[in-house]
Amino acid sequence: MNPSTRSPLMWAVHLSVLLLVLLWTMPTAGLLISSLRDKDQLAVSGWWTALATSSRNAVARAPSPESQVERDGKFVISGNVLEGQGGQISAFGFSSREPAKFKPGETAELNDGERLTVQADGSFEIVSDQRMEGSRGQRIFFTASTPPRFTLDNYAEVLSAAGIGRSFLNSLTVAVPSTVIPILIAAFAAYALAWMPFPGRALLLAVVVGLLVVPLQMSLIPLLQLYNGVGAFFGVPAKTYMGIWLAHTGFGLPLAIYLLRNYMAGLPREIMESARVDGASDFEIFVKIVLPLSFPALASFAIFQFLWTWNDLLVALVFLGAGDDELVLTGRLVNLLGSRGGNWEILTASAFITIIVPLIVFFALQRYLVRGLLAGSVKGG
Amino acid sequence: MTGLLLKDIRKSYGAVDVIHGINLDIKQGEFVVFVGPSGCGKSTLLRMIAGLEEITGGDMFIDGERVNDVPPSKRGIAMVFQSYALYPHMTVYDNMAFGMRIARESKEEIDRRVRAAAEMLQLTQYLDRLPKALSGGQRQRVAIGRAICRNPKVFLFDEPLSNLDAALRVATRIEIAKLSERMSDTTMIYVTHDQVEAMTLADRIVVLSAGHIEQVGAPLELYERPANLFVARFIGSPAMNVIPATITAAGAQTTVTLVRGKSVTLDIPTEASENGRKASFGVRPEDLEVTESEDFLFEGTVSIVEALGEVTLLYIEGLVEGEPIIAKMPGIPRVGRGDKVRFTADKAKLHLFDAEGRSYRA
Amino acid sequence: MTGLLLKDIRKSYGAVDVIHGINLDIKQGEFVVFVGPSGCGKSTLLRMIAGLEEITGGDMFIDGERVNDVPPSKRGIAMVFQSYALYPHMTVYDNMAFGMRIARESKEEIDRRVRAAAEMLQLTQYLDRLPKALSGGQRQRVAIGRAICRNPKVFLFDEPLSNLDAALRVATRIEIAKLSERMSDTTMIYVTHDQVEAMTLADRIVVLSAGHIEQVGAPLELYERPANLFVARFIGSPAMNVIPATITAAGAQTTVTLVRGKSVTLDIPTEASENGRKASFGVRPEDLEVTESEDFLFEGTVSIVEALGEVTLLYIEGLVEGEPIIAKMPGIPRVGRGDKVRFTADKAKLHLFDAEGRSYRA
Amino acid sequence: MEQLVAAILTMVAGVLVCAAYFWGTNLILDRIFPSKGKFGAVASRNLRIANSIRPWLFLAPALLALTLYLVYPVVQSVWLSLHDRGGQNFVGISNYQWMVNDGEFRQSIFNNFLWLLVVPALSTFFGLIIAALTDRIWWGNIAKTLIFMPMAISFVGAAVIWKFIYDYRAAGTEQIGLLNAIVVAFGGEPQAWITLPFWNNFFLMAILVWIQTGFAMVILSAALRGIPEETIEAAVIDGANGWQIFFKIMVPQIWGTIAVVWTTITILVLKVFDIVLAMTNGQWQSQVLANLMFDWMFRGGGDFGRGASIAVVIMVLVIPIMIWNIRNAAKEAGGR
Amino acid sequence: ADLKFKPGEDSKFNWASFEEFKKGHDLKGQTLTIFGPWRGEDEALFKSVYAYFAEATGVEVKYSSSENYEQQIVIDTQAGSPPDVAILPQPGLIADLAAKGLLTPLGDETKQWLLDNYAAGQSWVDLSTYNGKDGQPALYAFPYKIDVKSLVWYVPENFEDAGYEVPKTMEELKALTEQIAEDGEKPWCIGLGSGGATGWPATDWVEDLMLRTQPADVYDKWVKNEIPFTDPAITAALDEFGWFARNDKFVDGGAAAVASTDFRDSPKGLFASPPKCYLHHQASFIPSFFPEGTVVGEDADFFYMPPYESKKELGNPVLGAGTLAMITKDTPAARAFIEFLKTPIAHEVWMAQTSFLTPYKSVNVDVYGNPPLKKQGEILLSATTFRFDGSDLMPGKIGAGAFWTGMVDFVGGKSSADVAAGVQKAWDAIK
Ligand SMILES: Nc1ncnc2c1ncn2[C@@H]1O[C@H](COP(=O)(O)OP(=O)(O)OP(=O)(O)O)[C@@H](O)[C@H]1O
Ligand SMILES: Nc1ncnc2c1ncn2[C@@H]1O[C@H](COP(=O)(O)OP(=O)(O)OP(=O)(O)O)[C@@H](O)[C@H]1O
Ligand SMILES: [Mg+2]
Ligand SMILES: [Mg+2]
Repeated sequence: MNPSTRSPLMWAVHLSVLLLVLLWTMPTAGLLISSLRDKDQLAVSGWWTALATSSRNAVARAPSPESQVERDGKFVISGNVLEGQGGQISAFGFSSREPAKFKPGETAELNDGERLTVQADGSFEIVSDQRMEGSRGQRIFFTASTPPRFTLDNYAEVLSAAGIGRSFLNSLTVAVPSTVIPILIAAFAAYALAWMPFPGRALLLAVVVGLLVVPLQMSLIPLLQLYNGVGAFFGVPAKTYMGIWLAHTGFGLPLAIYLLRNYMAGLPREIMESARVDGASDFEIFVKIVLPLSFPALASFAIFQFLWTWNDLLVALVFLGAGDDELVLTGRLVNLLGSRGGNWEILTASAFITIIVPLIVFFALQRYLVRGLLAGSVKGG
Repeated sequence: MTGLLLKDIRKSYGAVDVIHGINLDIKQGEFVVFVGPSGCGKSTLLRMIAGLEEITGGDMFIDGERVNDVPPSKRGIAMVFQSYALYPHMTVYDNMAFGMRIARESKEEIDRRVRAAAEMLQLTQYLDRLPKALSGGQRQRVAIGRAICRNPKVFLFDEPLSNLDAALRVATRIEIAKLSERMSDTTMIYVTHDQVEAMTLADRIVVLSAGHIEQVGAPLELYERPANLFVARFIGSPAMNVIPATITAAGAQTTVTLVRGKSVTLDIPTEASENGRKASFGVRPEDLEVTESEDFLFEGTVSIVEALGEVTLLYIEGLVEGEPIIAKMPGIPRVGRGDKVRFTADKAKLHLFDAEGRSYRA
Repeated sequence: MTGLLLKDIRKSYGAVDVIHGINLDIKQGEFVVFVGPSGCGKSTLLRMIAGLEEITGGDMFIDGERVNDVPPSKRGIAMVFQSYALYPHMTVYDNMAFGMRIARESKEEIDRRVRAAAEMLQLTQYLDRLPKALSGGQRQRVAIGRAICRNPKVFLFDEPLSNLDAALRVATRIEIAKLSERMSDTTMIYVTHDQVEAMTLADRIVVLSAGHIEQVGAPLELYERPANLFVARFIGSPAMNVIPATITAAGAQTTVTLVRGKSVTLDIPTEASENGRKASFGVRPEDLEVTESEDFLFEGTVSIVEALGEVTLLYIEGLVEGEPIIAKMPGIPRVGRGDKVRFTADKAKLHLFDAEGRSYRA
Repeated sequence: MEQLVAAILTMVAGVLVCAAYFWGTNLILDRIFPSKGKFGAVASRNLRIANSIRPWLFLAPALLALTLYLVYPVVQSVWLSLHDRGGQNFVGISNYQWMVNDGEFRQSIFNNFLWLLVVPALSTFFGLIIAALTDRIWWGNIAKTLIFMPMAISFVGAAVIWKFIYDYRAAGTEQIGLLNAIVVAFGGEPQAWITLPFWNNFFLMAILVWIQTGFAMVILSAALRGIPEETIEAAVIDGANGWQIFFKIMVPQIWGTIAVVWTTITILVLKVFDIVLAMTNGQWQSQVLANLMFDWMFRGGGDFGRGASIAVVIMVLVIPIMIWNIRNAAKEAGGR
Repeated sequence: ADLKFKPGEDSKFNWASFEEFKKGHDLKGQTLTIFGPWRGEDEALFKSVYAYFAEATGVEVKYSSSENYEQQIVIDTQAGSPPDVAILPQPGLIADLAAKGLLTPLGDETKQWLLDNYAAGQSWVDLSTYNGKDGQPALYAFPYKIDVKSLVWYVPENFEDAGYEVPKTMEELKALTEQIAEDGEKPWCIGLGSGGATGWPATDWVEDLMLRTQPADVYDKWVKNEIPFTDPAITAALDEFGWFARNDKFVDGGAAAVASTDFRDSPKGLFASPPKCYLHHQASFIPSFFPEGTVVGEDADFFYMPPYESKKELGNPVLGAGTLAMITKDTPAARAFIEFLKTPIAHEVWMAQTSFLTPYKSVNVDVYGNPPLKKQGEILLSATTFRFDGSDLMPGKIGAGAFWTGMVDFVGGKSSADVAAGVQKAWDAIK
């Protein structure tokens, strides 16, 4: 269907997709930019301002008087308010009441006889006739236009957190089987529900759909009770990988069955019949015909199941535990946030770190959402 | 004894009755062809034999065993679907090998049989392609190859040659005939629209119409002695010319008067009670001969001349309103449009049907 | 002027070249039939004309305008797909009405045209069904109906009658012929495997083989004067008998000696330089006549007798190893298997081809 | 390294056990009721028996897991909903009586219906549009990945993201919320969006739509690609334009999948609480059932009885969807 | 294990208590699982404390935490896989666990210990006493690590620049507020935003004001709803808060911004240039949300939220919060851990670092890691009344629900009477 791609409408398509993509990535872009910003700026200016040179009011503190040097009989403290990060000073001051009283290059008389000069490039000098006292440096208020400034500190902090590698592996150990097992189980069930006649099929399907609604939180306590019971009976700890795989399998199944059954039911009947005539049993039809033809559905479900298990924290905490050895990546990152959840800069960075693996999975599996998988199979329809 | 016995087989889709009670006895090794107008239920019947369609009523026996509830894989059949039904994700080779792999044949045996079938169907160069990269006819051949590769007790073919060109069709037809000869124990059931196929392949032809059997018989029998008007018109192309007539003299020989035509006496005996009844007089286009003599059957004006090369079709208006009589002349006769022509025919090749369409000859 | 001009049209799928440079000029209102062996590229060519397949090389003009990059909807075409391509979610009625609805025809007009098409194709009682509840032939008719309902400048038919029974096929063929007559401005391009269809419908037939044109011409021309061996064998069924021969006397008349046969003198002039060359001698099965006289072309043993009713095919062995000569006899001749028969033929109907397969007559 | 090996081993073992079950049980079934190599009545009888057992073999692990992980908790919930806060004393239907009289519950029901109306419809709609549009452009996969991204971000991350959108600062000060920045740029008054009763529901819904569109997009994208190309070609020939092909040919053919996506998102909406919890925790009249349930279940020690009774209500709400699905399945079976 | 301070090295610490504890407990080979609310930095700090316990007893300690610790602890205890020791900041939640019989009483001896060793001991005992499954009150929890909430934060240099003085009484504070407003500046930064918990900072205000306008027993009754929320005593406190928060001139961003400004963002106004505000009422944890590099005590400082001159009889009440440790699974190690918490060293190790206050009288206050911490510790020790955060004591539905929502509505303009009536109604509904 190539020729239609040349139609002038294509511009409209490109534009609308662009618009939608912008709309959808705008919030995430905010997060991304925020994760690269200085944490103090996060709260005072919009993330979009970080991209442009902006004028900001800031306070710098001069080095403490200990660092003063004696020059020509005067005591001097010097430094740079911009700390070498570039920018232009447009005004400065020394009092919180009048933070922009002076122009760069002017000399301000401080209260105690000291004189402060700030140059446009941010370098300053405090000159005093007497030796300066105190342990804290002078505050210097200034208005500066600063170029965009980004830092990877947030990422560095997240990535260097202790145990992160271990947690990464834990997450993988949880997520991969928790994705594969339900797919396997659901695919068989979906095939039975789509193509094998047996009494009560429609009802069973409806029940599966209904089970989609069961709130996860409701099931945790009874399940854990059960696990503890069973675990105690067999003398194994309740919180094991097996346990969490099964839990994720159970929770993921309704959607998996529902999606897969819908897809499988849409496969051309004749293909299945022809396999049946060829002598294939249900098992063989399923494995050799239905499974390969259901790849798009399997892939799309896999994407989601992986994503959920990867991002899940609750089930992991309940069924695996929160100890150092078994903590999953999400748990590890959430713990970095501190008790009051205040460290957004960590959160923003970790959000992007956790997103990478699901995106890789998405990209990898997207290949299987192929077009024309069934082309050439039957004539008619 | 891999015979097939159909006893009052019925099929309905919801409220729609599609098959109305079919009784048929097919012997092992027989080659049976189903013909009938589009939509008369041929595919449905075939699918029921295969076990793909539930049987609404009646009993079906294969090998003397009732198979109504036997799943397809246990019936020992191979089938070519009208819609091909290829496995889209498998190459041509794998499509053909699938059944044998399921049956756990040895690798060499599979390879041998697949290659033989591919050779025969001129598919060798496409063995590595997926069905979607094939032409319509190639797909159809893969479907045939798939069935041929297996060694079933019963072959079911649903219009297997419809998308093939004439040469290939002939070739494949001959291959199928050879196959059936070689595997003389294998029963074959074959659906086709092609007269030639039906005539050349069949041991017996089953003519279906709207879900029931019109006639079963050997090819020539159907051609020469159709049981009713339907079969008469259905077998043979172009169809038999049918002209309304009235029986004027019943007896050992019957004389009928054609509409707007002359009286004709046929070698067909009728009861006296038939005298004066309406009847249908039939003559095949290829049995008509142009004549100059007065002893003609009827005359008319040529409205269309269709020259097909070896034969020429003449459409003659003037006898039955709106329905031209067709005559099939060998070669290219020197008759033009608008010419008035007289026709005669061999007496033995004339047909007569009663008002319900039943043949008087039967 | 809705003519079609194809200039060196080429198509490849990746590395596979499918169409090798087609040059063709189709005039407005012309009825052109594409024939050719399965997989030779007919559907592909049709799809390129429709704009569904990108053109790899060459130019295509409709109405004098280059349309290589014109989307299908702007080309003013209607198409019957080989695989039907019905809209599975629409009833038969809606399938047929879709195009007109898109074109914003009035409700009454749509209804009138759909019903007319349905009537003509005997689909009236299925108008409310979905495609999946139709038989193969019914689906095909819906596909035809869908194309017919619209009023395009160019009709493209890809084997539209392959799944229809003989009677319906004839009826539909005639309807298509009428359609083409009625819409004399509409160009029709038609792919078929059926000789009869090709011969009866076509103004011109295009014979394709492996992606290139073998011959273009009026039906009888192709039948009587095939340009080469391919066309000769392809047109006509059963195919022309071809017998290896050696030219023994070139000139205004040519004498050839057949393998294991006699010398024959044909009314075909050849250059003197051809003397002694290998050639192929051709004679159509239907041109063969049984003779008792000594002036026969060749003789052989009947190996198979295929009685088709109106005609009978005789397979004669003994001339070319493994390739029987076929003779087509009208009616049911009294010849049996194993009989030794002599054949002769009208001199004017003999064909001679050179070693490359080109006809000497051209 | 050791952990890695152990992880891989456990993974492989887990998956293999599962695969072995299906393979093994099928083998056993075929052994007990052999049909291959047998003929006649025995074979067909065996096959018939095997075929009536096989669906249950295929379904067994799923049914087991579903019963254990979902049905059993449902029963438990119903049982709990008839008991007091500690789950010990039977109190009859008094939890339900309390519920219908609770203003917050009624508020939640109202809000939930709003959510049900808006979110599934919009997510499915956008998902469908995006799936269809991105299919036709060369950078479609990139576009899809970008639109899929919100799905991959955790709810906590999403909450932060949207904080940067909805944040409110007093008029006259610099806005760090994008929405307010835009409003201000156009000369409007900044608003504390998520505190506006009623409307805040929609701002919260926007978040879920933003997330769930990715889901709808992926599933529908797979479905769209399953549409037989030829039907589209036929429509192109019939003169249909992009819109018409989309709405009249493509959408009807994937209607089943659209319904599935819609159903799934609807059910998800019934369960949604992370967003509400993180953004408003039900304040400013934005409470929804799931969050209310969560509140009663776990906040400050919790009241299991009431929490469970709300859960039961959530589950009851899904019954119409179940009935609708039974109908669909029946219709489908009839059509085949 | 790595011990932060080598035993016996720094004489400020009470190493004797450590050695003594070590002698009394040998539990080698046992493990102790602790579930607590601390994550991130706090977790590291707590680890440094239990390292001493591990060192002393040989117990292997496994600490875990969760973002949703409320949910997690309910699930774990209900499902029968509790940790050995749980440490929680929510008395309401603890009361519930106790009522369900999921906690082990700590016994009279511990009760006596609290009375003897904690400043305002009775307050702590009251706080830690809950009704068990049998309906009998018993001591179920051990308070450990306290936050002081009655603090007002400011930037001394800004005060200097503007010439403001730290107020000693509530009257002075209000006067200062008015003066700053007159100077054309905004005195207060108030932010109630906290995602789903929005509103809680306002409850701290109200509680602080309650303690400064009413006797402690009124506060206690209020918390137990023995006097209705609509009582004039309470609406008065609400209105008092309204005086600060509902005046556009008094708060940065105006009253409208109060409800939506995030509590984590709001202190940043103190440090803006020019300052957006001069005062900020918040608990002792807030410095972690100050701009990076802010040195408490120099760049920013705090003063005790002063009492009313006119209500001298109420003394110096202190509002606080904190975490309580309890035994969720009775093991020797769990018991030992509670014993460990009774040793001064268990407090001093954390005190010597950051963000830890204790009412333990016999710890050496010189150990406090920095002057501000010490100052807060002194506020705590010199408290005449200590009251735990009231909203934490109320049932979850109120203290973490209706009260919060009510406060948001209140700053949004709803009258105190209406707000109080609303909260009371919600309270009635759960009785
Ligand atoms: N996608 C593809 N990739 C490679 N080859 C292809 C592809 N599609 C078709 N072909 C090949 O192109 C050739 C022409 O195909 P086309 O469908 O045009 O044949 P056709 O003449 O219509 O045959 P038929 O009569 O069997 O329908 C065939 O040999 C086919 O195998
Ligand atoms: N699912 C269905 N519901 C209702 N009627 C159906 C269904 N499937 C097929 N039919 C009808 O049953 C009849 C028989 O169909 P069948 O496919 O057997 O015809 P056929 O003889 O194979 O025709 P053709 O030669 O056209 O393939 C047709 O009239 C068709 O419309
Ligand atoms: Mg059929
Ligand atoms: Mg084709």
